[in-house]
Order: sequence, then C-alpha cells, then structure tokens
Amino acid sequence: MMGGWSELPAPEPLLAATGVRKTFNSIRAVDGIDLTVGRGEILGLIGPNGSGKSTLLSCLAGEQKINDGRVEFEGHDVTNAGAMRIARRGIARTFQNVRVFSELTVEENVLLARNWATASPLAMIRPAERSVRSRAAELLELTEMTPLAKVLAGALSGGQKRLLEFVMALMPGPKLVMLDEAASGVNPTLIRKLREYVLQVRERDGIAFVIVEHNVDFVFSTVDRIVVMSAGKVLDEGDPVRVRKNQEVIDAYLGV
Amino acid sequence: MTLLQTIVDGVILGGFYALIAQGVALTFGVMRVVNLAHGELMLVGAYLAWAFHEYLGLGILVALPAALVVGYVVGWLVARLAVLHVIERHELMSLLLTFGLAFLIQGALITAFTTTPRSTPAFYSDVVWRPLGITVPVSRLVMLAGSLVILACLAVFLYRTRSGRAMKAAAQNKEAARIVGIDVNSMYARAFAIGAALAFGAGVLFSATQAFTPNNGVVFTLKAFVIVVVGGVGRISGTVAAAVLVGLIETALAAYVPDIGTGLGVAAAFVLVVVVLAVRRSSTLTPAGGHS
Amino acid sequence: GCTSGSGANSGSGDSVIKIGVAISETGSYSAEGESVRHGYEYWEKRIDAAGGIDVDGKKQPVELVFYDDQSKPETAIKLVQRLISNDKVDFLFGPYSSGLTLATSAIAKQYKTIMFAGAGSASAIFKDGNEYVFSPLSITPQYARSALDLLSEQGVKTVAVLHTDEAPMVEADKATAAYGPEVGIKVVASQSLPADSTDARGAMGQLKAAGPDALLIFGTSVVGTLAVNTQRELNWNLPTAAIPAAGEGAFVKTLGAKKAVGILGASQWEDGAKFEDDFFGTAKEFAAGFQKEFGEGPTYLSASAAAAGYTLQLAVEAADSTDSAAVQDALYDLDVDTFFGHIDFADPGDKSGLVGANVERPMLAIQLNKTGRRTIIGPADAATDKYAPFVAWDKR
Amino acid sequence: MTDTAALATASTAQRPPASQDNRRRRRVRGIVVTGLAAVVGVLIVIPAAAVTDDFLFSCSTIFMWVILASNFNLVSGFTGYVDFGHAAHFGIGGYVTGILMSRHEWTFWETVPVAMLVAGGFALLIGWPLLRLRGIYFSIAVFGAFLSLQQLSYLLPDLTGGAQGLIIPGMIDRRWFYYVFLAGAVLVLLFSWWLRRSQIGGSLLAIRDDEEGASGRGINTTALKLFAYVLAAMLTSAVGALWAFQATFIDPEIMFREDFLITLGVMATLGGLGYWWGPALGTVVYLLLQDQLWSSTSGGGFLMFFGAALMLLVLFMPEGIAGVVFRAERTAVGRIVLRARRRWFHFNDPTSRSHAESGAQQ
Amino acid sequence: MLTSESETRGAQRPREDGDILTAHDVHAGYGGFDILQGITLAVPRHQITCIVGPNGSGKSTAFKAIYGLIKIRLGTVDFEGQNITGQRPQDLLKLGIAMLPQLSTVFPGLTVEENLALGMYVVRDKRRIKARIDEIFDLFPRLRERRRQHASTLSGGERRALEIGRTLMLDPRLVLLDEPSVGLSPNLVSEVFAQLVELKEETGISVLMVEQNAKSALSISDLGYVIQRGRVSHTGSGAELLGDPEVRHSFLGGMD
Ligand SMILES: Nc1ncnc2c1ncn2[C@@H]1O[C@H](COP(=O)(O)OP(=O)(O)OP(=O)(O)O)[C@@H](O)[C@H]1O
Ligand SMILES: Nc1ncnc2c1ncn2[C@@H]1O[C@H](COP(=O)(O)OP(=O)(O)OP(=O)(O)O)[C@@H](O)[C@H]1O
Ligand SMILES: CC(C)C[C@H](N)C(=O)O
Ligand SMILES: [Mg+2]
Ligand SMILES: [Mg+2]
Repeated sequence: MMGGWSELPAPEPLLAATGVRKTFNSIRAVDGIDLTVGRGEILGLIGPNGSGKSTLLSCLAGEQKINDGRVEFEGHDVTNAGAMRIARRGIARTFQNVRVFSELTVEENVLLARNWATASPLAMIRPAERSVRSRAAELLELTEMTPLAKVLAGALSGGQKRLLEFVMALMPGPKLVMLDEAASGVNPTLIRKLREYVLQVRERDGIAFVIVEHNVDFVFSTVDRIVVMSAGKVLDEGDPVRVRKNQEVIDAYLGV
Repeated sequence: MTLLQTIVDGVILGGFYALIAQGVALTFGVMRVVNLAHGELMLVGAYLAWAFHEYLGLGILVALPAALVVGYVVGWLVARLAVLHVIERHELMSLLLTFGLAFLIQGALITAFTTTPRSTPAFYSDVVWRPLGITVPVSRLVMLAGSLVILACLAVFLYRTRSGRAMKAAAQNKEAARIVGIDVNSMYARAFAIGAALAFGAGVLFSATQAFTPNNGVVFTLKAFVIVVVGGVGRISGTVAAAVLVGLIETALAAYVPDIGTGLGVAAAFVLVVVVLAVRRSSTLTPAGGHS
Repeated sequence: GCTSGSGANSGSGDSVIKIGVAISETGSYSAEGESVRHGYEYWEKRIDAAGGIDVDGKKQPVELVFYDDQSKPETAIKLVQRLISNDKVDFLFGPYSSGLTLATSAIAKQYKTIMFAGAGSASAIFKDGNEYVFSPLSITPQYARSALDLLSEQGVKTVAVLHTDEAPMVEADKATAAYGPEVGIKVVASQSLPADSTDARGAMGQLKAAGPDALLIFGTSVVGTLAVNTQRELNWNLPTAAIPAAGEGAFVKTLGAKKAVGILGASQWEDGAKFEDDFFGTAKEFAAGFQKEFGEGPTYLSASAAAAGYTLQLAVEAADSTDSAAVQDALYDLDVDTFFGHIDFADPGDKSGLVGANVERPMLAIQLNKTGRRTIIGPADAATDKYAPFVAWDKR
Repeated sequence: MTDTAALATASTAQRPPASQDNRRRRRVRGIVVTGLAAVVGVLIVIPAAAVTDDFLFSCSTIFMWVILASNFNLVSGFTGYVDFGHAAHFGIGGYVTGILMSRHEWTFWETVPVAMLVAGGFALLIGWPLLRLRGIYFSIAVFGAFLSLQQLSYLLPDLTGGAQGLIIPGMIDRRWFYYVFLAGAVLVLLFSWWLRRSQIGGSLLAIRDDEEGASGRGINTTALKLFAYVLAAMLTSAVGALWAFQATFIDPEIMFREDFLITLGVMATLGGLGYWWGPALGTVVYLLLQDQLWSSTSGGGFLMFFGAALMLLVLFMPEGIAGVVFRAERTAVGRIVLRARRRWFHFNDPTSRSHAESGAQQ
Repeated sequence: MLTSESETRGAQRPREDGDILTAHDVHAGYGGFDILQGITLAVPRHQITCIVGPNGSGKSTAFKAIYGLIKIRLGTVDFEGQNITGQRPQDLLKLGIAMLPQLSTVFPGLTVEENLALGMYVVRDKRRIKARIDEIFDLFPRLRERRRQHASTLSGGERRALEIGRTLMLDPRLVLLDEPSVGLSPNLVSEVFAQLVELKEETGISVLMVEQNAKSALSISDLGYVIQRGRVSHTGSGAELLGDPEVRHSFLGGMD
C-alpha cells in the first residue's frame, strides 16, 4: 500500500526458489519453501522466532547448503553455488548476528563490500577507484556515519554495527538485498530514513529487497508483498493489509 | 617384535603423551594460549624429582604429589604475573611470551643442573615385567598408571565440579562468563596452573624412565601439539584417543619400517594431522571452540 | 667480544698471535662446548707459562678471542666472519661438532684462514678440498674400525647398528658397512634415530629381530643410555659397543656402573693412554695439570682441543711465521707423537683425499669395568686391560 | 537529523576529526618516507667507505631478515593464517640452489628461478588443502609440512647430502651480497606498503577478520590467500637460495630452522605490529641487541636473559618500538591524544580485538 | 554533577530513598577516552526505568560502566545506598543485580539448559537452579523444546529469549536489560514486557532497560531518560517523554 511501486512485478522473477528444504539433524528449519521475488519488488518475510527465516536467507545466499529444492537467480540455477559466486551475481545480505570486519575501519569495511564482479582483476592491485569511494561516502552520509569513517568497526555501538551492515549490503549495487533484522536496535528516527532510502533505490535502480523483520510497523509500511513463515513452512502470503488481519498470523506471530 | 608388544608399547607411550597433551589442550582450550613452554615445564618437574631423590633422598611417590602442587603454584604465578596480561592482545603475543618462558626455564635449568643427562632412579626402575612373551618395564607401567590417575582426577574436576563447568563456560565465551559472574581471570589462571601441574606430573613420571637434559623440552611440546590438533580441545577422551593413536603410529613405524622408522615418527604424526584435518570439514575447526 | 686470556699479553701489539674461537656456550652443545673451550684455554695457559710461541727466535704470546655460537650454525657462521674481518685473528679454533665445523670451515676456507678443528671429526669436513681445516682427532670412520677390529677378534660375524642422524654418526654407520667385510663382519641391520629421540624400543626391536652377534650404538650419551636401557628391558644379551657414549662421563653416571659394565666403546683419548710429548708431558700429566686448572679432569674433547693448539704451536715454530701458506705447509710436514697420540695430517696428495685430517690415527678401544671406569683394551700396543665378555642382564 | 547532529558533534567533541587526523597521518608518513629514503641513500653509499666484511655481512643479515619478516607478514599479518611452516620455503630455496650448484654446476642466478618455482609449486600443493584450516590448526599443519621436509632432507642423503650437508661453490664478495640483499629489502618494503593500500591488502585483512563474511561479500578468498601464500613462499625461497650461496654450506639444520617463526615474531613485535615498517625496524634493533647480548653474557645466562627480555618486551612494550617512540616524544597531553588516535583510528591496533569479538564471531 | 546539571533539561530527579540504584556523574569509556561525560541517573525501587537515545550515544556504555565491565574514571554508582563503583559482576550478582548485554553472549557450545544454569552460577543450590529453569521454560516454552540443543544453533530470537531467561534466573532485585526486545517476535515482545510489569508488581523487581523499541518500552515504564552524546538530556515519566514533541521527533521516529 505504501510502496507506490509503479509497475507490476516483471513476468520473469528475479529470484525463484522452489521446494527449499534445510534440516539440521532432526530439526526441519526450512521445510519446503517456494519463494519468488520480482525485480524491484520489496518482499517482507516474517514469522515467529525459529520459524526458519534466517536459515532460508542463508540458503538463498549460499552460506548453507540445502538438502532439497532449487534456487534460480535471473534464470540461472544457483542452487548451492557458494556464497562468493552468489554474491557476485548480485545478491547481498545483512546478518542477524552482525558480521562486520571488526579490525578494519568503517570506511575500509564499506570499500571491501564493493562490487567485485565488475572489478577487473587488475583493480585488485590498486586502491579502490574514485567511483567506488564516492559511493561509499554517499552511503555513509546517508546513515549518518561519515564521522565514524575511520573508526574500527569493532568499536561501534550495536546499532551502528547494524547500520554498517546495511551500508555494506547496498554498497555493491546488488540486484537483490536481503535484510535480516537490519532495523532492530536502530533508532526509530533513523529507521524512517532508511525506509525512505529503500523505497527510493528500488524506484531509482530497481533493486529488490527481502526484508526479514520483527519491527511490524516498519515492515508493513515498506513491503509490497509479505510472506509469513511458521515452523519452516509458509503460513500465509500476499498483500500486507490482508495478511495483517489474518487471525492465524495474529495468533502465531503478531499477538495483540 | 610381536604385534602384541608393539600395541602394548604404543598404548603405554600414548597414555603418557595424553598426560602431556592434556595440559596443552586445557590451556589452549580455555584461554586460547598455546603454551610453548609446556615441554620445559615438564622438564622442571623431571628435575624436581631428580633433585628430590639426589638431595633429599625422597622417592618418586613423594615427588609426584609435591610436583603437582608446586606445578600448580608455579603455573598460577606465571599466569597471574604474565600470561593474563597478554591474553587480550594479538595471539602472537602469548606465543612470544610462552616462548620467552621456555627460554628462561631452559637457561635456568642449564645453569642449575648443566646439560649432563640425568635420570631419577626409582625403586622400580630396573624391574621388567614379562607377561605373554612381551616385555613391559615397570617404570613405564607406573608412568602409564600415574598418567591415568591424574587424568581421571582432572576429568572429575572438569565434568563434575562447579569450577570445572565455570571453566568450560569461560572457555566458550568470556564476555558471557563475566556477565553471569564467573571470575574469568581466575578461571584462566586456574587452567594455566592445572596445565603446568600436569606438565610437572608428566615430568616426574618421565624422569624415572629415561635420561633427560634441559634441551629435551621442545620435542614434547611438539608432540603435545600434534595430539591436541588431532584430538581437539573439547574433551579429555578425545585427547587420550589421539595420544594413543599417535603413540601407536610412532611405535608401529619404529617397529616395522626398516632403517628410518623412528625418524618418521614426528613427521608421520603430522601427516596424520593433515589427513585428519583435511577429512574433517573446516567448519568444525573454527578456532574459538564452539563458535559456529 | 668477550676476550679471555691474560690482558698483559694483549698489550704487546703486533707480536701477539690472535686466535678466534666461536664455541657453544649455550644450546644443545653447551656441555661439550665447555670441554672444548677448556682444552683451548689450558693450552693457552701453558703457552703463556712458556712465554709464548717461538717465531723466528722471538717469543710471541697468544690471545684467544671467544664468542658463543649458541650451538646454531647460522650464528657460528656470523661469528667466524666477525673473527676474521673484525678481530682479524691469525688462526681459528673450531667449535664442537662436525656440523658446526663444516659450516664455519667453509667461511674460513674462503678467507684462507686456517682452522684447527679441535672437535670435529667427520670426514665430510675434509672432503671437497678444504685445505684450511686441520684436526688431530681420529676421523669418524675410525669409530667403526676400532670396534670392528675388536669384535672380529672375539669371533663376531654379524653386527647390528643403531645410530643417530647426526653427520659423524651417519658416517660411522657407513664406515661400518664398508670396513666390516674387511674383518669378516657383516652388518645385518641398521637403524637411524633422531638425535633427540626419547624412545628406541621399535628400532631396538627390529635390530634384535635380525639376530646379530653384536650391537653397535653410534650416538652421544643421551641416546646411548636410552639404547642400553632399552636393550636391557628387551633382555637382549650380546657384546655391545656404545660410541662415543661409553667414553663420556655422563654415560656411566646415568646408567650406573651395574648397567654399564662390559659395554664397549671407542675413545679418541684416555688419560691412561701411553702417549706423551715434551710440552704437555704424558697423557696422565696432561690430565693432572688440567685437573688442577679447572677442578675436573679433561674429557677427550679437552685433550683434542689442547692438541689442536699444540699442532698450531709446532707448525708456527716450524714455519717461523704466522703466514697462512707457510703454516699450512708446516702442518702438512708435521709428523709427531703427542700426549694425544700420533699426529700426521694428510697432505693434498694423500690418497684418502681428506686433506688436513689425521687419517691414520686409530681410536682406542675401551670397555667399562665393574667400577664404572674405562679400561683400554685396544689396539694391542695401547691396551692396558683385557676384553671381558658381556655379562647377561639377569646375571648382574 | 538529530542523530546526525548528535553523532557529528559527539565525534568532534570526543575525537580529533577525520580530516585533522588524516593530515597528521600524512605528516607522519611524510617523515617516515623521507627518513627511509635518507636511510636507503646512506645504505647505498656505505660500502664505499672502509668497512669490514663483517659489517657488510651483518648488514646483509639484517636486510635478509627484513625481507623475511615482511614476507611472513604477507601471509600471516594480512590473512591471519599464521604460517609456522614458513621456514620450509627458505629451506627449499637453499636446497634447490645448493643441489644445482654443487652437483650440477649451475651458476647462482640460473638456480634462483628454479628455486622460486619449486617453492611456489610446493606452496600451491600444500596450500590448496591446508588453507582450508583455520587458526592454530593451519599453523600446526604447515609446521608438519615443514618438519616432514626437514626429515626428508635427512633421509635423502643422495640428493641433499643428508646430515653431512652440501658444500656450495661460493664466493666472498660481501659487497655483492650486501647490494643484492639491500635491493631485495627495499623492494619488499615498497611492496608491503603498496599492498596495504591496494584492494588485495584490504581483502586479505578482511580474510583475517572473518573469512566467510569476506567470501559472502563476493571476495574470492580462496584465490587471494593462495596467491599471498604462494607469493610469500617464492620470495622466501629466493632469500633461502641467496643465503645458501652466501653461507656456502648447507645442511638440514641450517636450511630448515625451527626457530625461524619465533625470530620473525620477535622482530615484528619489537618493531611494532601493524606498521608496515615495523618488522624492518624490529629486525635492525633485534640483531644489534643480540650482538650486544652475545658479547656480554654467557652459558645458560644467555638463554635466561633472552627469555626474560622477550617476556618483558611482550608485557611492557607490546606495541613495539614504534609505539614507544610515538609516545615518548610528546608531552603528557599529546600522549593522551596519541593514544586515543591510535585507539580510534589505527586500523590494526591489536588491543581493540577483544571488544570487537562479540560482533563478528558468533 | 557540575556539567550534567547545566546540560540536563528535564528536572533532575532528586535522590529519593526509594532509589535502588543511583549513578552520579559517571565518566567512563574505552581506551582512556570518555564516552560518558557525566551521567547522573536514578532507578527507583520496584519500578521500570527506560533509557532511550540515538545510536552510539552511550547507553550500552553506561550499562557496562554500572555493571563493572569497563572502568569508571570518575563518578560513583550506589546500590541500596551502598557504593558499588567498580565492583565486579560476580559481586553485583551476589547483591542481586543482573544484566542482559546488547550483543549476543550465549555460551555457544553449551546446551540451553546449561546456559540457563549458569545464570545462577553465583548460587550453589542445585535444586533451586532446577526449579528456576522450569519457571523460565514456562516463560519461553520454545526454549523447553530446545533444552538439549546447543545455543549456537538457536535462531536469533531464541537466543535472545535464552539470554533474557538466563538474566532472570537469579531472581535479581535489579535487572539491567540492554535492548531486550531485539530479535523477538512481536507477540513475544509484548509478552516479555507484560512479564516485566507482572514481575515488578509481584516480586518487586526493579528494571533499568535500554530500548530502541521506544514506544512500547516507554509505555510500560514508570520513568524514562534520554541519553545523548554521553549525557542525560531529558528525564520524565514514560508518558511524559512519549508526550514530549521534541523527544518524539528526535528519538522516537516522530510517531504517527
Ligand atoms: N568496545 C568499544 N571500543 C571503543 N569504542 C566503543 C566500544 N563500544 C562502543 N564504543 C563507542 O562508544 C560510543 C557509545 O557506544 P554505546 O554502545 O554505548 O552506544 P549505544 O548508545 O548503546 O548505541 P546503540 O543504540 O547503537 O546500541 C559509540 O560511539 C561507539 O563507537
Ligand atoms: N546449525 C543448526 N543446528 C540445529 N538447529 C538449527 C541450526 N541453525 C538453526 N537451527 C534451528 O532452525 C530453526 C530456524 O532457525 P532460524 O534462525 O532460521 O529462525 P528465524 O526464523 O530466523 O528466527 P528468529 O526470528 O528468531 O531469528 C531454529 O529453531 C533453530 O533452532
Ligand atoms: C669426536 C667428536 C668431536 C665427535 C663429534 N660428535 C663431532 O661432531 O664430530
Ligand atoms: Mg533469524
Ligand atoms: Mg547499545
């Protein structure tokens, strides 16, 4: 509703996952999930704790191998392709347990998150190009972290680390960004700003987002479509307004 | 040499290695410090036993408990005065620190005892037991028994006492340990002290089986590392199994490979390490125990 | 540098003969290093007492410059370079061990500086045409010879060899295989051990399985005692030689006389040997003087070091010069009896190809007796005692 | 916007602003670079003066360790894979050159590329599987590779001369060695400095911090760490080759040195970890001090003294000479500023590790 | 006091006898650098006190200082009128103060149960520990299902629940909660907050918490503080702060 995304999702989805299954010993963390994300679509992924959201993201991003199912990105089969390859194809993510390079400065962190797929091998033997630097500066400015550019990432506060993750996910100009609770612990005022930015880059660059979030206000006001997971399965899927009223979802997740 | 003899020899050797390696495993497992002075600490135990016998006329059975106590105190002091101060720093620092300690000890031993080889005579030193056509020197048997008793005590401490659990917790996540009220530094000091006590104990037992000089330490430190890597730092049984494995490999190579078998021992053990490591997935080997 | 020797002499400027020594005060060779150092120092003492070396009618005092090589070849090389370039020594005395001698003599050779290797006996040192190293010691192949000669007299037909992987011990092993057949002895098994081994059961087990008539152990006292202990545990009874371990004091001390009795050995030198010269007197007298100086008797290393000094002295006196080439020639010509035995360095034409080695010098065959003392039992002309058969382990 | 304001002001109030800091960094860098250029200039002309061969030899040794320390830093400092087995490559270099020169009559320069290729090949061979290991496990595994090679050099006397070693046809032009080692040292230092600035350097540091995280961001970690490992191996083997040529005698003990790593560690720590010129400085001071120590202590005393000194260094000077120099030349206030600066802005302050842990590792 | 008084706009709460914890002019930071520039605050007995503020303003630092995890350079902290400045966590726990840190601090290789038991490390009574674990399981039934699972394998929310449970194990008199709601699903957040209110009323526990989920948090809080740039900038009851337009705008995301 709030999205205002002008077009309908493109016919060929950006990401299509079918029958994804991931088990840990006897625990079925992800139990046969079908998920599609269109180009420029903002998809919300919610569900109770332990319902498998983060695990699903890890599977899609290639950090964990799936037991079953198939993942396609832009029509290519990327099932279990490995994190590096998938990242280079244009999927970026943030981690629920923040994962920044704590012994590098904030700026160095951001520069390292550049787009490596488009960098020529020779670029490696040079400092980062000007264009990359200016993009980094831009993103830091957006998240109000410019003054922290030279601070070691390990010395950031909890919320600042999350912001840094957010910046690093956007840095390579990916086609799909998966945010795993990127807004938790971030000050509400700043969240509003990030939300606007998300909407703006989607509009401008056609970047798609998968947003895993427990901040209900944020997620419902940002996404085009929502998927509710429960116990590794899809509980409900569709228009945020409708989903929010689904009694099952309210019982399992939203509460009163 | 019969197969039985080889196996018995390997197991005895392995039991002794387990005692040495467990000290390294504990210090590394709990505080992430690779104690390069472990072999030298062991020699201090050996010289202590020797000095007990030489100057006080006291036998090994007296020296052993005494050495365990002295080792604990020494280890505790070293931890409090030095190791704990570098623990938050680059891992190279603790390496250099314990390496310095190794030198210090070696120098002190040379100064005090010279490089003349010594060994501690015990009343059982010359007794050889010959069951089933094999030979088992009683001194080695005592060494094995001593190792097992000490390790059993350690197991009880680690798995059955509140302190033991706290030590395990501190090893897993020191921030969290602090939060729940565990005195992390004291746990670290204790772990290092126990490690040193184990080294001293091993030294005492060892001293009755053969001659040693102040330069012998490094071999044992090395072997201990191999075993720690193969057996992991999580549980005592892992260390014991790895130690016996290494003991058996060494013994078998020495017993069956013509000409150069004994020389292959350490290198072969390392090859074993590499194989074990390559077979195990790297994910199980992230350095911070338990972090996934 | 840490300069030892009497300060009075060093004042006399040009006329002092300066000798550099890089020796192990620390590290694994520190004990042996000290023995060697004392040997050099004792010779210096005696030379001082005599007023110096007679060069062209003038008595020139000597000055020793010592550095600690920490038993590390890299350090030794560096220190020898320093002795040659900075301290501008006239001659070098060698370190303990063949390994260090090899490493340092390669540098000495390039600077055409003569090194008197008081404690390096591997023939590798003298191979490859290094014409600047001289050593009074019997070369390591002799280790095997003396033992094999003795054993063959006792009717031994087969031997097994246990040796460490150090240069001289490897050489001794090879020499056993090469020389054995000449005296009718076959090597039926050979095992190599790292020098820092702590376990020899497997190796000894293999050797025992080969069923030899006698056992040869080439290694210093740590490995020597380890091997003999293991042998006893295996209840393996046969004539046994531990070389050079049996010649080292620590061997008996660690094993105890009861376990050591009957063990054979080969020794470079014993104070009971019937050697003598005009400078040090008899071997006995040398030992007594040394004992007075340092509070303990000389080891064979001390003696050989002192002998190295003595050959320098003789050569310089013969050449009437300290010039390298002249002294070198004098050394080739040298052919003397000393308290250390006969010394005659191989010259460049020698068929052995080991220039500068005391190739012909035999070792003394020794045996440990009930009191833990070493008795000389060979070669025949030097023997003071008789061979005693091996006493079974359970009969002791 | 209040956040912006809060953050911006908070940081201006609490720390020197980035621009000011940059200026200071640049100034420090300027001083260092000019200083180094001057030092190199002096070093180039020194041999013209009447200096002894020993002096030249000592200098070569210093240069050699500078090269080795910087090389070691390439793998271990940057990627965090502490290479306990680095000495293996030194040994390979020495042996390839030694064997080719003494047994096959090659000239020195002909042997160097071969030595580098052999070491590079070996590094590739063992690096491929072993670089999958982490932390101390990697370190011990490569140490195993090192020990196995050392053992091999004993066990293959027909090839290596075994314990008896090999005598290499050598030469004693110490000036020649001086210049070759000097050139090597300068090149390697420049290389380190440049590497740190390049994206390779940054990526390697990221690997040290969180390897999976790095590959999740699209960095080809496997290729990079292998690259660093092989490159360092090749450079080190070239040094080994040169050293063997200079020593003219090699044996397993000389070429496969067990204390190699520790020597490097001491040098790097003494100079200051995390400064690209730290290892160089540390090397110089260490070797000079060691010389001093040799001549003033004896027996077990040396070991005790050395051990104690090492412990004191680690305990009281963990930031090395670089750290101390920076602090000592300032006033008390300046000292606080400096400490803060290092704390907040230095990329590689080892002391900040602990705080950083909770974020990255769980 | 000197600095903070002039800076603090809301009325400085007078020190009452009813305060269980007071911090007075606390200066603390990292590596010789003060982040806290003189924090003065009071936590009333049997009440819920909430701190809000922008990311990186020093909230977590204040907690760490109070809990003895970092050094207090200047200033004092009193608990029940007793000076506890610089005391170590183990002493504070014995006094009845427990803390939940912001970033995950579970014992990864220990099971859920073992983790919980360690929450009562300073108490030696085994039976009490067992009983208490059961009570915590009642609060977070999901944890009961996962009782034998290693903490490292929990989902983000499950971990947070575990940590909260561990903090409550000791039945403390005062808890310091640094962003307890992070990662919890909305229904769990409501439940945890409701539990806190209930605990306060039933057992008389006092709570000091930091929250970015400010709306919900402040609405259950009796007292609120805003920390900005290492100083307390606003004080008031929860409702007052929620009503203050400036606070709403700057720190609460200017709620609709
Ligand atoms: N371990 C540390 N070392 C150095 N500086 C740190 C460390 N932790 C935090 N800081 C700095 O201290 C300041 C305050 O951090 P703190 O964690 O207290 O913020 P916070 O108010 O809790 O923020 P958030 O809401 O993001 O958690 C920040 O600027 C941060 O960069
Ligand atoms: N390595 C693992 N081993 C065993 N179980 C695991 C592992 N990783 C995750 N799980 C289990 O899988 C389930 C799904 O976890 P996941 O992290 O995907 O949940 P989530 O939906 O992201 O929850 P939250 O909202 O709390 O973050 C959890 O119950 C968790 O305990
Ligand atoms: C005769 C001794 C000096 C032998 C010595 N072990 C060597 O290395 O040569
Ligand atoms: Mg999750
Ligand atoms: Mg915080």
